[in-house]
Amino acid sequence: MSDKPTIGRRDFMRVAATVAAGGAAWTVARRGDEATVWQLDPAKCVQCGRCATNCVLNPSAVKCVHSYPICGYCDLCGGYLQPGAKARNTGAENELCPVGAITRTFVEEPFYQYTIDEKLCVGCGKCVKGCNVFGNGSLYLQVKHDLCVGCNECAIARNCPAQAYQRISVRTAYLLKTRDSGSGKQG
Amino acid sequence: MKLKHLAAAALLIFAWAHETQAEFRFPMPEFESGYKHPEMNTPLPARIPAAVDITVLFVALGATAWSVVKLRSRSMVFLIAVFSLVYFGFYRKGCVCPVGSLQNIVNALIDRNFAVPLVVMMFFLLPLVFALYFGRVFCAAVCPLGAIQEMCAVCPVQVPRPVETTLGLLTYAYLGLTVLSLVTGTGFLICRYDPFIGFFRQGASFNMSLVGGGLLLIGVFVARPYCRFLCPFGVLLRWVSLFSRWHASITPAECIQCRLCELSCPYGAIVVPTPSDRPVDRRTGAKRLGLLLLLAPVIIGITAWTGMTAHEMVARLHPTVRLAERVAAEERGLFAESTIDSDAFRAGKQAPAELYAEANAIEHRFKHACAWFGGFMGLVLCGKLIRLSVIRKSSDYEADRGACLSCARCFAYCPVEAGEAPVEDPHARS
Amino acid sequence: MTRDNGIGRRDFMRVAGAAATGATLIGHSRSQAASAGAAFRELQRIPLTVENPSALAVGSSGGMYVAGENAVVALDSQGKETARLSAKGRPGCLAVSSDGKLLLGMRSHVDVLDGTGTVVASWKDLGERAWLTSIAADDENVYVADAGNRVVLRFGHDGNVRGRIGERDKERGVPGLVVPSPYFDVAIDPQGALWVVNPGKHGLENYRPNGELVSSWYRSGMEAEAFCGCCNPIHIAFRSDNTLVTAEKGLSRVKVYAPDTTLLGVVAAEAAPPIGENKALFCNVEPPIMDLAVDQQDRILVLNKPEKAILVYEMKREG
Amino acid sequence: MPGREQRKRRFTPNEMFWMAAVGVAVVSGLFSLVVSILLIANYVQVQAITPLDNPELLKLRQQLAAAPEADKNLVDQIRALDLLTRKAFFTSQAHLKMGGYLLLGGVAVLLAAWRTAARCRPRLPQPGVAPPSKSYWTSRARAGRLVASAGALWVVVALLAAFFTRLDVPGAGTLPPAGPAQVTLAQNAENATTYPGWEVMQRNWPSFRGPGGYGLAYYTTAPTEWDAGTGKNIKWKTEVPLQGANSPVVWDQRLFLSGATDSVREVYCFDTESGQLLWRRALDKLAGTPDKAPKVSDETGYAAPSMIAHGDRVCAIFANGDLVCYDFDGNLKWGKNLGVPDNHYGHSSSLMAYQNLLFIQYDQNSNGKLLALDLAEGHEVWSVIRQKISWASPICVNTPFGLELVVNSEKNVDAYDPLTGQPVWELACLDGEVAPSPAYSRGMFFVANDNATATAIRFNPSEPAPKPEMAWQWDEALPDVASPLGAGQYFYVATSRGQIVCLDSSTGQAAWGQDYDNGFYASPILVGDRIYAVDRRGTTYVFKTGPTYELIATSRLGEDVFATPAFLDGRAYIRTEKNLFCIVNSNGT
Repeated sequence: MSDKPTIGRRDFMRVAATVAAGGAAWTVARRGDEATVWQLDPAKCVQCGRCATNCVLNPSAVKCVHSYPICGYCDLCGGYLQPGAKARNTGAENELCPVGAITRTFVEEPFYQYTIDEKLCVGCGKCVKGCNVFGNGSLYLQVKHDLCVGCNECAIARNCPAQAYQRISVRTAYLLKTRDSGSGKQG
Repeated sequence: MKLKHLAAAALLIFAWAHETQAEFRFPMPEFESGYKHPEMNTPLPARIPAAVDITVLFVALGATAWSVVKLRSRSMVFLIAVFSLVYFGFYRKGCVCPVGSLQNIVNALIDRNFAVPLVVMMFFLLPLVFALYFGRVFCAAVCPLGAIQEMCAVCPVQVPRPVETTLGLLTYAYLGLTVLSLVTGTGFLICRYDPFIGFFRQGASFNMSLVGGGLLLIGVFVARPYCRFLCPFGVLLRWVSLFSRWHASITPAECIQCRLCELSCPYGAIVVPTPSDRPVDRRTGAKRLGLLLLLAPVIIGITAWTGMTAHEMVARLHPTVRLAERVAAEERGLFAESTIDSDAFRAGKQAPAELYAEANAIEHRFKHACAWFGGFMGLVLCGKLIRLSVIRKSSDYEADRGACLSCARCFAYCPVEAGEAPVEDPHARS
Repeated sequence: MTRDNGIGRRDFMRVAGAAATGATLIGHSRSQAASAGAAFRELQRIPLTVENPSALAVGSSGGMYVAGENAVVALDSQGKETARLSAKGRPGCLAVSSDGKLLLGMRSHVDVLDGTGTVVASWKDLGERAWLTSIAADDENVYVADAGNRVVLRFGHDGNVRGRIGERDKERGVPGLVVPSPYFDVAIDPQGALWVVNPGKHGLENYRPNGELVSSWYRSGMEAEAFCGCCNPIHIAFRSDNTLVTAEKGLSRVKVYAPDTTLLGVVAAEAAPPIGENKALFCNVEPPIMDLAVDQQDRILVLNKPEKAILVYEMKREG
Repeated sequence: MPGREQRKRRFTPNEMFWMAAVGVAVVSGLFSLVVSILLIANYVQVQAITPLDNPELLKLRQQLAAAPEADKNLVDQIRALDLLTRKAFFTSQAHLKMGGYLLLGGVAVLLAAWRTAARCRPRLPQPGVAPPSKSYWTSRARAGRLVASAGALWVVVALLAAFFTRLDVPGAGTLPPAGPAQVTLAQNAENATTYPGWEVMQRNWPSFRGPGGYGLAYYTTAPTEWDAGTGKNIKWKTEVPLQGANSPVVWDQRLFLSGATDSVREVYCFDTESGQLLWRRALDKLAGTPDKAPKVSDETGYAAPSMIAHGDRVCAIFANGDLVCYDFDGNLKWGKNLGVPDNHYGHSSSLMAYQNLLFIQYDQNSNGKLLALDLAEGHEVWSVIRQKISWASPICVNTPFGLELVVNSEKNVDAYDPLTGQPVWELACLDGEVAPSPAYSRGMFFVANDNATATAIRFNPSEPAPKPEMAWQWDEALPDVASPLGAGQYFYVATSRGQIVCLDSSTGQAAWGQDYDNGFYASPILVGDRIYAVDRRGTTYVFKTGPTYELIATSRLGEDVFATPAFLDGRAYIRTEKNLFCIVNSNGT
């Protein structure tokens, strides 16, 4: 800011205030904090369904993700099939997902792969609940950062009954369930 | 919502990751077909570097100041407003805005561990610094909330002064509530009740969209209702702008008292020359003022006490308090159904007694905070009354430095402006 | 139920809820069992002093052993604690050999403890992938279920591996074990035959010690006779009359099957969640039933982790 | 506007521009209006059908799950409806998005056109005619008044709101169950005694009808079947030396009973494991004990009130007004005579205790009192005058408005604050010689007496203080001795004529009624989801709670029973006319 050298008391005060503000900004910048993003901790999530309804975006920026290494690749999948499903096919009467966002592909006897179509997923967490009750919990919700607008105060976080939302470093950005590297070696 | 998560985030993530190692170590099935599982798609946010935002903000503020003070061009100001609306509003989705950054700053003052990124700090400080030199140029054309309302203010009418003054009290109440909710850990009220951000990102709750739409509709006639009667950041800008160095002036040179600009300002920000015939003599006025000054502590005391008394109602803003109340009522059998929140609470480890204790502690915090808030409102009330009874003499038509949004509408009404070819710096004469 | 009947949530939990797996289930099981023929009731609840109880076994003298965090406790048949041995870590499974030694299954190896808690032998580590979930022992062999490698290992009492059971073998007609999660049980029936749970296929397989598949039966579904979810049953045990007791996760149920695999009765069962039920539920809920055993009076012992207790059930005589 | 006659008038380009702009503005304005109405309609519609949680679809799914086989018809229906709802959902999403953009575009065009129109016809500055002197000062004064009145309004509204929206979160320690298990009274440092909290109380059977005295057992494992003839499930049976109508109370391993004749009054302590009589204390003459016992009816007897066991104290009261307190080893801690009650059948109200207080409902024909004595010393802590006589017992229950001690008497139901004796509410709805005690469930009380009416009392939870309202009344099968029982949604009444009725607490309608061979004097008790009712001939009926009658078991003792049984972990204790039975789950725990 260019300021003509003046002798007025007010001018002096103004410059002083500007310098103080700049100093404050400098101090803050030096605190070394980095950008953060909102993310939900699947260990705390209770699948209440608010991620689907409370996001400022429509459909929500929260989507179901699938940690394949944890998945059991089961035929009878609690996240894919209705609890009382009479058959294990893709019929609407058997599928749990209300928008049909999970696809089931045969891998080899007796394993099936389940894939989430994020374009369709609304983040309601119904499959997450099914997978957690009956399965390994490989399906869970995450905030997708290509969609999230990064509100100052996340509208879902505010309404999360389990306080599962927190700000985390933008470098990690996700709270994923993963196996540790040690068991990755397969025989 | 707890806002203190940030500091603990690193620790939490560490602890979590640690736990997961034990939980999810179970090996995958062995596939004979050589199946390889797809990788998870975890895109990182495509964020524009903070420097870009800060630079754009600085340039926009500078351009507005230049347009208002030097160029004296309403069209230019309007164009910058359009740009701001597009960039800060629709492109950057209205977040972080300087209005909201106020909360981050206040929260950082309360909670040492709450980090404020540089971009947020700059968004807070730059408009204030500019206000200190050029008046509220930020409001004029840079603020996306102001810009969207400016677009809608097509045929503004003047609000009667008394109403304008009284409604203006709301901004202080909003500011007070914002700080109160931060002090009590309730959350970011400004963000929660931002009426226009829903338009920027093409998605908001139905109710907020209605409120936003309604405000814009009103704004067609009562220009910028949010800025004038609600915006809490506006309060700070108003205070700072009072001391501005090169504030916009209605006329580029000497005021010729033609009164043409009198009705040009939709914001009631033009100070008219004080008539010489006082209805009350100086002594009566002084007596009234003295009485008011004596009464001020009493008024502040009453409002503080009122705030304290009303704290239980305000405490319901806090989700924990609401939950505790709900859980207690359910325990006593007042509700047959449980809510998602109470279900989640019961699924957790906390005992009701602990929740009640927590809620009681929060309520206690509210008690203090509400008393302060009440006192603050009393102070504002007294300040307004005192300001109304102190007559500051002005002889020309000039901008009220606090209320003026530097929108540059009045310039066109000044015949001096029209008559002079090269515009002289009106402040050149000291 | 008696919700809100006076004093508060805790009472409600205890009086009416009894924490999801406990006494309230009796009522439920009664109605279900009526159709299935045999009725069971909870006799007793033996509180435990070990943290995170994870495994339960009944000794030849009728005493019970419960393994938990850093400890194994011995209880008499009435549930009174008679000894407390210290152990390292969290054992995943436990068996008592006929000579009274404790076979304690850790994550990837087996420790053999004598009656005083001294580790007399520590068998070879089975590697990174190993995840031991169950041990069964007869006079000859010790069968160890390794969920990680999807195999049952046959050990001698000396700790040497003698054979691998249950790996897919088309020539011998062994279908292979499907173990999607670390729940995988083995048991020896009163005739001495080895039964292995194939949780992914919702059934049991009967093997000879040499790994030859004798018979198998599978049943998937939500109904009472079948096993639901991705991997069930999680635990099995045999009563002296050759009836089979099973425990399930997901929908916590304990059931008894006749030797001809017809359902004899439901010991305790959680009501199936109604379709569309959307209650808040925490993730990664461990199944409450950690282990299952049958004692010498043919009572069914269920190790319940959240209750930190052994729930004792008995078949009603008059049916 | 130019007049109609000037049709042929030529427009200047500026005017034409203006007209075009106005036209565009009107069109785009209408367009925006229509789009926003459609958007709102879309929202309302989607809200109404909730595509992702369509209740109709849910119902079909439930039907399918309940069916043993997949019905093809049903499957087709589900598929069709699922497709429909998904279509509705995604179309509404698309509409929302599209509508949003259209509205944005429409409004942008509208604003641009409007502005252009306004630019073509600029408003000229219209300065006021007169100098603004007068309006200047009036406006200023008005502003001052308006600001001041806004401030005043603010204060008034805040105060009113504060008054009407009290926060209702229990404070620390006001809820007994939430508090610590032990409450230490340190009034008298050397004599400091710890008293059991609710947590401990409910694990025992401290008083008539269990903890709090409203008929709710903590343990749910009580036996359902037994037979005195074959000895099935009977762990032990012990003869009780002297008769009494009082019911067993149990604390840890001790069970207490009292018995009396016109001349002897005794307290017994039994071992719950063996049934052995551990100690037996005959009361000495206390200060004020009359030489001659008052006249009592045969059915009431001299030891009708049940004792109280509380921590390490056990108290008993007898028909002549003798009140004694022993420790668990049978050492007399204190004793006094409360004055011979003026009671034509004989005093029969049982004792109740909470924290350090012992409550005695000492209702009589004249000079009735409700007393709270200090359990440790026996001195009076508070007392209130009672107008009418009764034979009912107090219950101590935690209501939405706090802990209340609720007592029945002729005419009235009264509730008091147990700690201070302050009356909390009262309702005149009883009549006659009241012996049944109140029942409580889910914030409602239920009182009944034979030859009168039964009344359910409810409270408006939003009121700051409890204000009783009669929810409904019932006057068919009414109890004479046995107290009604509240269990969840229902109230149960067992009558002396052998009826049991289940009443829906919300409607007052009988869900079911059942006749039995003999009348009930013992009060029904809730154990888990089962209700135990023992008739006068010693037959116990166990039935399920709920709107349908489902008898689980019938068991006989073959001896007359007046006393209400006690239920603990896997056990039941029943006092018959002469004996005390301990009944266990088979295999004996």
